[in-house]
Amino acid sequence: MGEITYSDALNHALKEEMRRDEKVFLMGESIRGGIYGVTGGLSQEFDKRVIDTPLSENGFMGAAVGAAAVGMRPIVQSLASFAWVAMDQLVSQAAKMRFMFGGQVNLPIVYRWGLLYGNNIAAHHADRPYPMFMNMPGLKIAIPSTPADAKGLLKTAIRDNDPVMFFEDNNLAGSRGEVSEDPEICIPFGKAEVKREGADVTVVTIAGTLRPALAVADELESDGISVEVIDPRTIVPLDTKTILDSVEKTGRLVVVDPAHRSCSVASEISSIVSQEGFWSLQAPIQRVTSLDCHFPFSPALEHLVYPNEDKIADAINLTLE
Amino acid sequence: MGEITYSDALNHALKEEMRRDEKVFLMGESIRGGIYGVTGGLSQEFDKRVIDTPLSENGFMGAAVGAAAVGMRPIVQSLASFAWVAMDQLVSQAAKMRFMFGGQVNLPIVYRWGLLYGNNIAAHHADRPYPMFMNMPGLKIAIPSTPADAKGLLKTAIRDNDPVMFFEDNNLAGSRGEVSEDPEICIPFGKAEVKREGADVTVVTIAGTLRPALAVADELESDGISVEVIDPRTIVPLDTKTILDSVEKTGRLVVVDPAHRSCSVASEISSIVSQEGFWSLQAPIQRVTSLDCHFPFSPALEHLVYPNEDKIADAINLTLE
Amino acid sequence: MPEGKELYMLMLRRMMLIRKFDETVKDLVQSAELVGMAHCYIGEEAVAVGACTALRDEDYITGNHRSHGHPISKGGDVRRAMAELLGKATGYCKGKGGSMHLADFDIGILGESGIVASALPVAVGAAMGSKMQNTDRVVISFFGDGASNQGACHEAMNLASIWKLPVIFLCENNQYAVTTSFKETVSTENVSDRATAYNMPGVLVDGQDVMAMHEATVHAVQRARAGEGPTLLEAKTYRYEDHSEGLNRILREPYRTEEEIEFWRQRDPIDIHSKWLLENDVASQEEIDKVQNDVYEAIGDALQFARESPYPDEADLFTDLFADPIPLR
Amino acid sequence: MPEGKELYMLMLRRMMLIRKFDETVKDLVQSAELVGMAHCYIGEEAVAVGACTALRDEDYITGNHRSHGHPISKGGDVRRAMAELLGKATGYCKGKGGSMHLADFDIGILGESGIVASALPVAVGAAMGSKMQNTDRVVISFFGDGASNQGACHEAMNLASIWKLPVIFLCENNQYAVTTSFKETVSTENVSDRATAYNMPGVLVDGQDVMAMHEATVHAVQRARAGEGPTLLEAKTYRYEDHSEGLNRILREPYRTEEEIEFWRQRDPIDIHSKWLLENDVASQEEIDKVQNDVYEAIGDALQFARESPYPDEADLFTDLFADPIPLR
Ligand SMILES: Cc1ncc(C[n+]2csc(CCOP(=O)(O)OP(=O)(O)O)c2C)c(N)n1
Ligand SMILES: Cc1ncc(C[n+]2csc(CCOP(=O)(O)OP(=O)(O)O)c2C)c(N)n1
Ligand SMILES: [Mg+2]
Ligand SMILES: [Mg+2]
Repeated sequence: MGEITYSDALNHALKEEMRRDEKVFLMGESIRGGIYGVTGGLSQEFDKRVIDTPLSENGFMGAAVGAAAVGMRPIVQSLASFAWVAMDQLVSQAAKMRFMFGGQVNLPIVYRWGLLYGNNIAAHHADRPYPMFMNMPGLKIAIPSTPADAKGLLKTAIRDNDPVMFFEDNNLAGSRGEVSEDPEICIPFGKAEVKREGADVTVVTIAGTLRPALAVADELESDGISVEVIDPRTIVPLDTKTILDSVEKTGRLVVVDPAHRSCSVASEISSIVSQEGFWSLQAPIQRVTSLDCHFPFSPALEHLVYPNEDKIADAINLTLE
Repeated sequence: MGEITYSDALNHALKEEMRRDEKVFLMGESIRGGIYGVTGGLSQEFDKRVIDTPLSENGFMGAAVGAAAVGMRPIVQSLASFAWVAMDQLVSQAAKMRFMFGGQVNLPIVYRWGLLYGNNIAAHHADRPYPMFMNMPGLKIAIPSTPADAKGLLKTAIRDNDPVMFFEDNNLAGSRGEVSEDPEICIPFGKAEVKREGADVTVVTIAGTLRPALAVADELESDGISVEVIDPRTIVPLDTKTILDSVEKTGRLVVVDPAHRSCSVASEISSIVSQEGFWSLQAPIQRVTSLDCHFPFSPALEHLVYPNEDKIADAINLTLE
Repeated sequence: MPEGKELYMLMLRRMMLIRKFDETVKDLVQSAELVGMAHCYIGEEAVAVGACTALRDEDYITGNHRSHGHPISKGGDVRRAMAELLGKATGYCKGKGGSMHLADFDIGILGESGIVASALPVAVGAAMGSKMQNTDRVVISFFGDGASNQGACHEAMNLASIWKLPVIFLCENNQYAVTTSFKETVSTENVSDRATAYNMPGVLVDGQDVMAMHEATVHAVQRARAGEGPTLLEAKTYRYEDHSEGLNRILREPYRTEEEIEFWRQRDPIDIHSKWLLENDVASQEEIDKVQNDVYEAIGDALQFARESPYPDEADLFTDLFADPIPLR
Repeated sequence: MPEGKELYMLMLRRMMLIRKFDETVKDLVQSAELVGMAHCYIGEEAVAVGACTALRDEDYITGNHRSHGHPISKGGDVRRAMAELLGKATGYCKGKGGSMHLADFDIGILGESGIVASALPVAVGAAMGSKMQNTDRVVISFFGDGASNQGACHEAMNLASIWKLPVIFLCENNQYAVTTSFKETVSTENVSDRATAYNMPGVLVDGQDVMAMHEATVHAVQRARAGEGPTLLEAKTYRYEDHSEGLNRILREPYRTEEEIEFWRQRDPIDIHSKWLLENDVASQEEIDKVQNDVYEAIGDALQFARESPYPDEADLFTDLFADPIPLR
């Protein structure tokens, strides 16, 4: 055990799995130089299994499907905002192929998507498309928020036989945490983690919003408010039971999601709980999301769009009114 | 006034608006021949303003943005399942351009998307991506369910100065209804219509699910259950007030949406009502959606995925338990 | 792999199988026994048959919406294909795919894509996999003249070229995309002219001549197996039928002339090959007739099999979405 | 449009403006006064300046992430550009766009796209609009060697060709996409070799020579205005800086040699043009120095303007998303 960064945790997962199974290989733009952190050192060890691609996301993300269909286990690296140019291969091929062909083929692919937002990166680089992929059957979706989850979930994703959309929150890249060095530790999909126990309000967080939520929870503790914080870790499959059990206990729910509000994961979790946990709820569920507005570049505006500690605290207080 | 089909209503809207404003033009694949119904006869009258394109959706849907940016008013025709190949231009350009450039440019574009599903068309042609577009700021979204709405909303869409995603439910193509011949009748965006008044349960329907919902409402009438049916008609902007007012009256809500369940419009409406109408609700909100599973081709399976009268009736009954 | 007479007769048989299969499809659509959409390959049989007979069983193909000719050419089972078209549990995809989505991974048929040009990147990936696993398997990706204008086509060809992958891009130029002539949508005279943009050979082939198709493909396959990279083959061909069955009913104006259709019917691939077999004393008329009869029987049998097969069960809906399943919502 | 000495001095001025603008950007990134990402155009100035000086004010351009050179070349206001980079309300996009998204619709700058190759279809549409409105406005779309491998590029070029649209596709081949050499990603020797795939002229130009760039563009513009359709110009050029400012810090291995960088520095576009001005007695060293000083002043002034400008207000967040607004949620 040792404290390592989120980026290094991902790097270790890649390295261990590439050592374990030579069918695993990596594709992406300028990844051999390790410019985006995570892949550093891999091209030295695995050489031909780390492939720099042209700027042809639709092409190489589709090639991943073909390679997987004939027995390889590709891992594709990109930024979430570049998913749009590749959408057809992700949806028409990766998500649909197995079902459409009656289960004839497994597609063990991991698409690793960097999430940039909150860093003055402007609208063209700030997308958080996981709610959209959640609306598309056939894709599993993981979004780790700690180094340990990053490593454990990525390993599971690589070993899984289905296409996995793996979202890496770049705001967490340098964050540190304890991570096991045991190469067999994988975190199963569909198991939420209670990141902090509490009795009064349940807060479910997606991606990087775990940290501000924990900070708020610590603060409210001193006001005598006990906040339970849950990270679903994977949204497909979604561990509704852990969330519902918590709401049964607290009677109150806030969902925090950096995606835009409409049709977000926050909407989905809210609608599940409002249906299945209806009789437990003692107050309206609050959603804290990004506004339905693009991320503006200006440092004066950007933070207004994004969930933050104040908004989370306000939402918690609303449920307690 | 006369009874015309949904397809003809759309055709009339196009014709009237193309006569009214010569900046309006049409682009799409094999539309001059009128093969997809709606555009029949337009190439004869408007010739060069009806353009057959190559199979390059990303290219010509982006060209619509450029043409709009320099003063034209393009209407683009396609099927919803072909949005994936054009996603980058729809998201990165159509949806983001105006905001990103600080409001310098108007983009009066209508993207007309045929929705095919429920007709054994299989997974590659059965997409209903409007919930995904609802998660992307910058796009208005209309989904008419009657001939009158089809005409009135399409006219509004064409006159609107923003990009509009206009979804046409092909299951309704031949359905008939009264449609005004007055070329100045436009239906404003953001105004839901109460399609049927009722007192016990509110049913909100999206697209073609209006018809089975109305049928169920008629049937339940005889059991003494009074169902109010509301069609939001546009989901961006969404008329939450009409829905909330209705739920305040009925205390019960069923949302029917042919999209896949997770992060659907049904999820969004459910989460809005469960928050803002919390104290009115007397029972859990029910969602009737397509399952989170692709549409199978087989006639033996397809209908199992899709909302239908039985499922709607069951959901209504659940809210009354 | 068959050679000589065996090969030539196999070509005849497969072309006839496709013809009869699709004529049956026409009838089934007309009688509404077949629901959904169906795109017939009638008139284009020599293209896929000439090409696929240059492949080994373990080689791969990908196809498109005009979707029955490719798998049958690769040795696909007409019973399972027909059952799929009728949505039966015994179909290739257990009824989940239907006409536009046939696949048989056991014999390298990696599937047809209903989204135009969408299978090209997949084909490139299969070739990557083949190369990375040090097999010498090659891939043929079938696509139309219309598909050639998709961005996916550009990306796929460039990737295959820079990585010297064993792919053959086979453009079936039947000259129309639905009602739109390729002359109005493709900026070059031939689709194969674009090969230079990817530094690969571009070869124009008579798509009505199965022998020519075969020969051109053999060369491209050799090149691919030798690690020399991809080839763009363009088969000039023609479809006799509507774009999809029944479409002409709703067409306001004809987009091609009766003369043009007749011209191409005079260049029927089955006739041309039959004549060649006779003129070169490869086969007698009786032998040809026997193939015809066999094929009629095979398709009759396939139809019967399909009709008698059960539909999938409700429970089948909940399988096949994931290999490592999760609860469905 | 300026000609003769006026033109040549304008070229010098604009190149120097870009150079100084981007040197200032470097400093601002280093001191963290400029947040977000910034891609410098230093070394490539002759490309956009040579090209845009062949345009009229009412002609259009679209650009990409390497985003300061294009608008300045088209006559954009460095004050508003700099203010945008600092996220100020007086910026071109009121601070909403930032470095990668400059636009000035009043003088035909239709905007820069952060998504690689995404502006090409937009450029084609502007050309469509120009043609449909019977103006003779032309469009230049700037894109990189990396961008040339995107499907959007293929679709845009084919559309422009079949519809004979007044577009110039100007590939700034600076030979790398981030750290990846174009030799490993583009299957032809030159990007302009691909022009044949679209039946349009493909012209290779020395991108360090502003006069050559200008001349080549003048020809392409003439062709476009005459209704003869698009041209693909490829400027061979080089960026001196990191792909984006600060990126090299996290680079594990160098991807280009010091010698290569030095080779290209010896072919500096501003030096080449200055020398040409002197050798041809177009301008004296004093005149050149004066332009340099003016430019320093202009950029100093722009920076001061940007610094002193107010940030946008909270309320500004809720504007500009829609022309016909709706309540924001
Ligand atoms: C991306 C996409 N756009 C449009 C369609 C609708 N469509 C199906 S087939 C077809 C024409 C295809 O033409 P071509 O590639 O030449 O093949 P052909 O039908 O002539 O064999 C069209 C427009 C589609 N399936 N996918
Ligand atoms: C679709 C997409 N993929 C990847 C990126 C990330 N990216 C930004 S610039 C760049 C390299 C572009 O290279 P090139 O087109 O040659 O332009 P240059 O930077 O050399 O001027 C990459 C990979 C992006 N912005 N958009
Ligand atoms: Mg065709
Ligand atoms: Mg470059």
